[in-house]
Amino acid sequence: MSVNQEFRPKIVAFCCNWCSYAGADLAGSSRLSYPADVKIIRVPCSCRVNPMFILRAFEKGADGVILCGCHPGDCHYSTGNYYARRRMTLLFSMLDFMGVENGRTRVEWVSAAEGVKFSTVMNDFVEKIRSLGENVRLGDLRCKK
Amino acid sequence: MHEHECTCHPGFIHDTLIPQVGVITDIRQETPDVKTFRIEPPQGGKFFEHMPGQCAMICVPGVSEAMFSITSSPTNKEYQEFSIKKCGVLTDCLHSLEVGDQVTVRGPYGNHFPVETELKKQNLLFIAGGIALAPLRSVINYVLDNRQNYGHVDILYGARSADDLVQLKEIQEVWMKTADVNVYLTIDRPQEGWDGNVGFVPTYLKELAFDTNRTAILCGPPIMIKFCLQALQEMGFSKQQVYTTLELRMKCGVGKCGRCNIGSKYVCKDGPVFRCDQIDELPAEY
Amino acid sequence: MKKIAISNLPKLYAAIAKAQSLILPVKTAGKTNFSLWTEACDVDLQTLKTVKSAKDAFFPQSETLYHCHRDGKNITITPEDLQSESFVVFGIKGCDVRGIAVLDKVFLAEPVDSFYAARRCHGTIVSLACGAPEESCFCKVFGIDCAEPEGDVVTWLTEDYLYWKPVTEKGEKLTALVADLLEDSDDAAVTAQKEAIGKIVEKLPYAALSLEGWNGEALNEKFNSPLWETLYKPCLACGTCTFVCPTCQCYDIKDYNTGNGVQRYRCWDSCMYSDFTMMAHGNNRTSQLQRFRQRFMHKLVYFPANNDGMYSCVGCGRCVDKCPSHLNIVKVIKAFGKEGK
Amino acid sequence: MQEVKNRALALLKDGTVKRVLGWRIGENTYDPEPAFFESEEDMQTFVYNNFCAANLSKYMIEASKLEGKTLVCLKPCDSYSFNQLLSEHRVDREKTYIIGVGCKGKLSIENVKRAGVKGILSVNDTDPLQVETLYGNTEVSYKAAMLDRCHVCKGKEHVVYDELIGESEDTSTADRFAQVQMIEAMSPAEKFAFFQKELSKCIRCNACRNVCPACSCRKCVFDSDKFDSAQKANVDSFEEKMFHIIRAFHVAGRCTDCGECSRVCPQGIPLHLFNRKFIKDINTLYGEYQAGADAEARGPLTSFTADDAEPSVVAEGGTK
Amino acid sequence: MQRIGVFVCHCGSNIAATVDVKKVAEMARLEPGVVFADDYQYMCSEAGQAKIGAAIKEYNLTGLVVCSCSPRMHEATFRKCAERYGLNPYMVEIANIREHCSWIHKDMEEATQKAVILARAAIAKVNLNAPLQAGESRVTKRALVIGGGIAGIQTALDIADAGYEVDIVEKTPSIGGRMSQLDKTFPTLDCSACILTPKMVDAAGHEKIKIYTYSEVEKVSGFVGDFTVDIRKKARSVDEAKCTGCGVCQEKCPSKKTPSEFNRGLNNRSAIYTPFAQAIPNVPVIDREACIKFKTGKCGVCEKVCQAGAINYAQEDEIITEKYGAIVVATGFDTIKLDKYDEYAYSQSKDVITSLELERIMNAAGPTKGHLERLSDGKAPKEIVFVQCVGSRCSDERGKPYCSKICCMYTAKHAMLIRDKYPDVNVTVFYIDVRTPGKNFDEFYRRAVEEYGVNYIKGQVGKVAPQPDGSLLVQGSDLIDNKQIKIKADMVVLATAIEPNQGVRNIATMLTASIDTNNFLTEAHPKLRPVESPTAGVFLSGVCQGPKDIPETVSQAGAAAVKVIGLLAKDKLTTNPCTAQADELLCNGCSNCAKVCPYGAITYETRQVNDHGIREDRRIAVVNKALCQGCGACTVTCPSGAMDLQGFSNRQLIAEVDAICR
Repeated sequence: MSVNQEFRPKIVAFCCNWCSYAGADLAGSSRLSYPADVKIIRVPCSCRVNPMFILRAFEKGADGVILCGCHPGDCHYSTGNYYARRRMTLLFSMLDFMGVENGRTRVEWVSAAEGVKFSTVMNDFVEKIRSLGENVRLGDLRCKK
Repeated sequence: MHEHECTCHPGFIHDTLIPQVGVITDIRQETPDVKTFRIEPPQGGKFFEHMPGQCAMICVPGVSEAMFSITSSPTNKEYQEFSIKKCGVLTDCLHSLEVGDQVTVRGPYGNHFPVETELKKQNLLFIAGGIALAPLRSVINYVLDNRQNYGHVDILYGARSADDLVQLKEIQEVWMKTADVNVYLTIDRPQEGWDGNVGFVPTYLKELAFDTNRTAILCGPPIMIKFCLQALQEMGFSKQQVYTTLELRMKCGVGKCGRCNIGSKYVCKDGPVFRCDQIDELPAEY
Repeated sequence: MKKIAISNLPKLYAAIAKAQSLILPVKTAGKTNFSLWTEACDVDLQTLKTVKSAKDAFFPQSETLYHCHRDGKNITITPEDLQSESFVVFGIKGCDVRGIAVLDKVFLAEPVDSFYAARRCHGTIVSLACGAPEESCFCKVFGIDCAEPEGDVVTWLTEDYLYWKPVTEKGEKLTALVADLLEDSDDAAVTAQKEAIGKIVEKLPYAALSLEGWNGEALNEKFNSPLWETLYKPCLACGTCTFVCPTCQCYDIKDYNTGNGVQRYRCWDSCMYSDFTMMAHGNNRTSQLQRFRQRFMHKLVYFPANNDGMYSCVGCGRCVDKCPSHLNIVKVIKAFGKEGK
Repeated sequence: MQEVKNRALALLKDGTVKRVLGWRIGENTYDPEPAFFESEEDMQTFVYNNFCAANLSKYMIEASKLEGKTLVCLKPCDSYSFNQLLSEHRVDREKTYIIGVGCKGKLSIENVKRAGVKGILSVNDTDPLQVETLYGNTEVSYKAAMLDRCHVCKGKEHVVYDELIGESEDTSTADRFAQVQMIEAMSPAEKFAFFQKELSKCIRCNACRNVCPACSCRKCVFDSDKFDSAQKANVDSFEEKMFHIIRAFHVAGRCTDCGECSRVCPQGIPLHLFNRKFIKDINTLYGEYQAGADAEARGPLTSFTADDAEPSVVAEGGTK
Repeated sequence: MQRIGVFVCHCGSNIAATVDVKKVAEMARLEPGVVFADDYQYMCSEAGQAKIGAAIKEYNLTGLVVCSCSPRMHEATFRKCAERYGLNPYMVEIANIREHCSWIHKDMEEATQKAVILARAAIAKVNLNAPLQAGESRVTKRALVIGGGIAGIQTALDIADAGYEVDIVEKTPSIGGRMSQLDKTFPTLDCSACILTPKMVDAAGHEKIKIYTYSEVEKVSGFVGDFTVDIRKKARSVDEAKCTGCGVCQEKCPSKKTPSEFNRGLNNRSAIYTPFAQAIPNVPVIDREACIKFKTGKCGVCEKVCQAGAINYAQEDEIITEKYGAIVVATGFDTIKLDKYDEYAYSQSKDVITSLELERIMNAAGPTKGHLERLSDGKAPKEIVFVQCVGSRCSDERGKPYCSKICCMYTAKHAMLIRDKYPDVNVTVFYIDVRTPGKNFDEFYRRAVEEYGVNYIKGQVGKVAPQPDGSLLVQGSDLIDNKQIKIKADMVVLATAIEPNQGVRNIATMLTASIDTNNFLTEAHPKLRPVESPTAGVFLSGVCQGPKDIPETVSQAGAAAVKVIGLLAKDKLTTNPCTAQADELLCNGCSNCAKVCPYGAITYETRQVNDHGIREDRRIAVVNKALCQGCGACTVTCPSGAMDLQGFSNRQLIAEVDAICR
């Protein structure tokens, strides 16, 4: 696989406030690095993430979007991530159906204690997006000028 | 000039859909929710020549765009002004701007009050409510600056409270002091420190009992227009003697996009100024 | 009169496309629409009606007006360039050519729309006579001869040849450009085809549709008719009729934030949409009845009132074919006709 | 079906219903239009034939706001849509009198034309269809003229009705998910090319949305500024994808697969594929679910189980 | 449009070492809405906050963006700061340029660029912020403690002593919990019952404490300060008011074949029973599944012998609905099931027992009256093997990944007690590590080895094979001498891992308290808020939060009580204003949002709306601000976008996306 080293993807990570955002904080305070390409948006719960946000990110030029939430069963709001899981499963399946590379989207469950996991996941995801290259199938060309 | 020129239509260098950049050079707080903005092109001066009653589209890029009457008179050779009431996303944003901020302006759009034709030599009665003084201010100042062309001028202006009277300084310092001009102010409810008339505009209008030897120019919220028109008719005015403006529900400004189309008229092109008998001919969609 | 063998048409397209861009009916995923010619495209002259009319060529469904950049407090406006290259629209039917004439009345009226005007003056219209009119056609009602359409060049398609007749100066220029591919011809085949078409047109179900009573004067009487109350009911408030119509010209002006600035564009809009007249400070037409009425009143009453009796309908019948609820302008006209009797 | 007309007329006359929602006779056999009838005289233009294909359930949203009962003619498949609307409180069962009309497959004039028939002057609605055209007479088989959705018929049972008139027949001849499976089997590049081609035709006329009984929002997100997503035209190829994906997502778990979207698309885009993809996924991952089958049921996107499949597993083709 | 001030914090060198803070401020100044941008050493310091205050005044700011550490750290600080200077606290957004940027990136240019983008996103968001008003809610001055073990009892006593009403809900017929099953406690070897019973009595007699035994929490709704709880008081079939606790019914009961839960099934009890002698309340319960009267209708012995006439077969479950301001979870633990550990022959041999079973055997009130004997044949064992870490510190799915914490110490206790009472018995302990952190713990362990001669072998037991002669062949490895060991034992005691009690997941779900992968309840912060759950108003006491011994449990119980008292001492609470809200003009009234709301916060009402001139009655979703916790599940379910979340609105999140992707 030829990986373009110059390519710096734009990656949006939606993190739930209670688990994954705290996990990212822990990764930070543990100085566990991951590429700067990842930018985190804090949401109260993974279930707050609307498919439209994900498509919007791609529209505006994101190359990958990852959603991180509490582990199933551990949701601060008890059931939010279960709904998020179904929604994202279906959305991602649809994107795949339409020919969008399915590696561009991902859901990961990262608890507040899993700083290491957060960093590993992000490193892995960025690597994946780098190998997929620029998102051309789901962007609005007007934003690429 | 930009290179926006059609090779076979050299005349079409300036599509009115393309705005100019405008710099806010002065902001006056008229009332708690009305500000008057002086907007000029970066090089100064006016964007275009206009006639009283015409409008322009002001846009904060990325926020929204809307039509506003040009409140300054064409006789003002230096700049153009807009009085804008805070009532939505765009106007909220405009109100948060400062001197030096930029917006875009396109226009002028629409027709104008027939100041050089039907209104000439006439006695004029201006009736305005609240922010609706904005379009009339342009006509009034035009008339006052060409005082010899017109007869007696009466101005009846009302607002909810004394604090809501727009352009009060100009009214008191200029209009009231001009010869052969009577200004009648009224507010809806009594208020401390107000020794003028209290009451709604239509009521005061009837009380003032003007004779019909004049042309009325009426501008205000729809409900005020309705009752003032009734009052005028009771006082013996015919609809041909009354001019008003329709609300500025427009998009393109050039009579093409279809939004402000009412019957065979486009408010943005054939209006916003109408004689009341003309309005009667339109289907009831305004 | 010139002609070119059907088998040579690809050469003709290639020759035109070499010099100018060429827009013509192309079949994509089973449907035929006007589209830019490419070597690989599937040109389709057999389908009588493209789904969308040819108006896109001059008044595209969406077009950028200008870009607005912000640098700190400073705003820069960069208008989109006007059309400055010549292009050819090939294969437009008579109704669509008239549709462009209707658009001219709007966009070339003062103040002239320079984006449209620039396209109009750089575009050459090569029209194509209708070989086999269909049941929904009623262009004849509007005085259109589908057997001999207007245009810069008029063409006829027979089994073996495309007959080619330049009509205007622009048409002559285009003809000169492809002169090598054309051969001289007599009118015989064309005359025969016109005659055959004429017979078919007579038999069309809506050939005798009467527009009596539809004019600028009828405004308030038509506007206030109780018939609208029944007529609008099945309307889904979609924009199908509007967007397939060759004459509908309502548009919206919108901003798109590209991240680097704002791109202002305009795009087709439909007066049937519930948000069409919904503005920050009010709404002229709050009910679907009003919106439905607006479309037909505009085409049949308001437009003629402003344009010397010219209707803003050309009888192409696309709305007849495409309305999901089987509503259309013919039913409206007829409903009022019945009432008149 | 004269019986439908007679019965509707009787119910209108005896005051059981205030109006009838059915079809008004068109210019021809094939273009009847959905219509409300309030009087006996009005009912003279009532028609019910095999071209009466539209799903009338969505009209009941507006009719439910009117005074009095509305009689509505629903086919078996329409009754699912009605039930779904009922579960979402968009229609009022108390104000509805449902005649469940038997259905043996509905006809589409588009399909007659697709069979190569041009210049149709008249057509009947029996098997085979006798077509008189400007260019001669011809025949088209009923099956060929039948709406695409009837080939994957939901069956002959009405899920909600007040009375039934006429026999129904299950007209399904094809596997509902065959097309979806065919696309699933494609490579990403092929899938992308397929949808790019189809969606490039979209003119954003919103017919699919406006006809859809599940798209019953008072104001669609694509018409409002709530998401800064208001669109009118496909300025860029992204927008039609956004529109159709989100539209399908919004109706996921609520779409009864009535097929109206594909029926009305002026550009013949197979829009039902989006909905069926979701239905197929839902069936595979969360258990068989037919929206509208049970007005009390909880939709698949408003419920969950603790051990639902993970998106990563599904992305690899797994289901658990 | 807002007037935004951007404040970039150096955090000493924490941020400034890798992020060019001046550049961030400079770039931020160019963003729409920003009228002021500056950087400072420590923004959270008093001087830093004063700087913010000065800028608010001077530039008439309407919104603030602070580029600093995680909002989880200082969002509250800066919100308070904004409020102090007259700005709505919710007009503040934090760009996390420390944890999410400077600490993880090395390259200055890269980190600065990222910080600029994070700042942009926060600016874009704050541009759309609206002032929010935190509401107030009342506090019901009563607490609920779920679980009547030592943790629950101690918490309840501490709360009640402070003067607040407390209810204890215990699912078994008596309070007391696990501690009541223990014989002696380490490292003091004092009698468990002797120290527990007085506390049980105190609780039972406390005027502020109400105890619901044989009861379970059935439904919880509401929120901090105002929970409504349904408690199912299971039918005891004995009238508590009449029963004198004489015990005759238990003696006479003909059905005596039900394994005793209290004695871990080592012996049987009657159908009508009190779990143990000191049970509180001392009122028996009829086990309807075992009772002959209930099974066949014939019997009624207990009714006949009861002088007090307390037996009531017709008694039914009772639902008690009560309001509470705070809830403490003290549901305790159980030992794991050993069905996946066939190698220890637990299910095959009666002489392979768990440590908790050994506690019962050693206890004078236990099934063997305190005599150490083999349950298979009643013989006294001579050779006992203890196996440590059975299911604890386990890397595979059979057991638990964590250390159960108490096993090392209780095993030392058991070994010592046996060697003390039965010096002829050989005791061998197989261990992985011996963990003895704790006051006097290591000394205790050393006594076991040094004074009592307990044989500790570092190594694991591979197999326990029951022999035909009734003995148990223990095969293990000695890791120090690196050799295989075979011991012919008479009894094997398994230090079985502990896990949270079965019902805790259900309780956590009812309370919307989060739970970790091992079913331990999650604390709000592992270090700083160890006794609070992330769900406001729910507190944690005892092993339900993580393995701990008695003194730790008691301390935590006290700590939880303090938190509860702190809460109940308030009259009003401020509520989170970041709640959902429905736009009445867009709402379809479809009910889908209510279906996904975990708090039942959404209801519907029919009301007249004026939709751009169309007046009609519509069914509209209404969010109860007091119930809504702001998760946002409803916002995504709503197709029209009518439902939106204040503070995290659709437009705000989209603005952030746009800013990041631009």
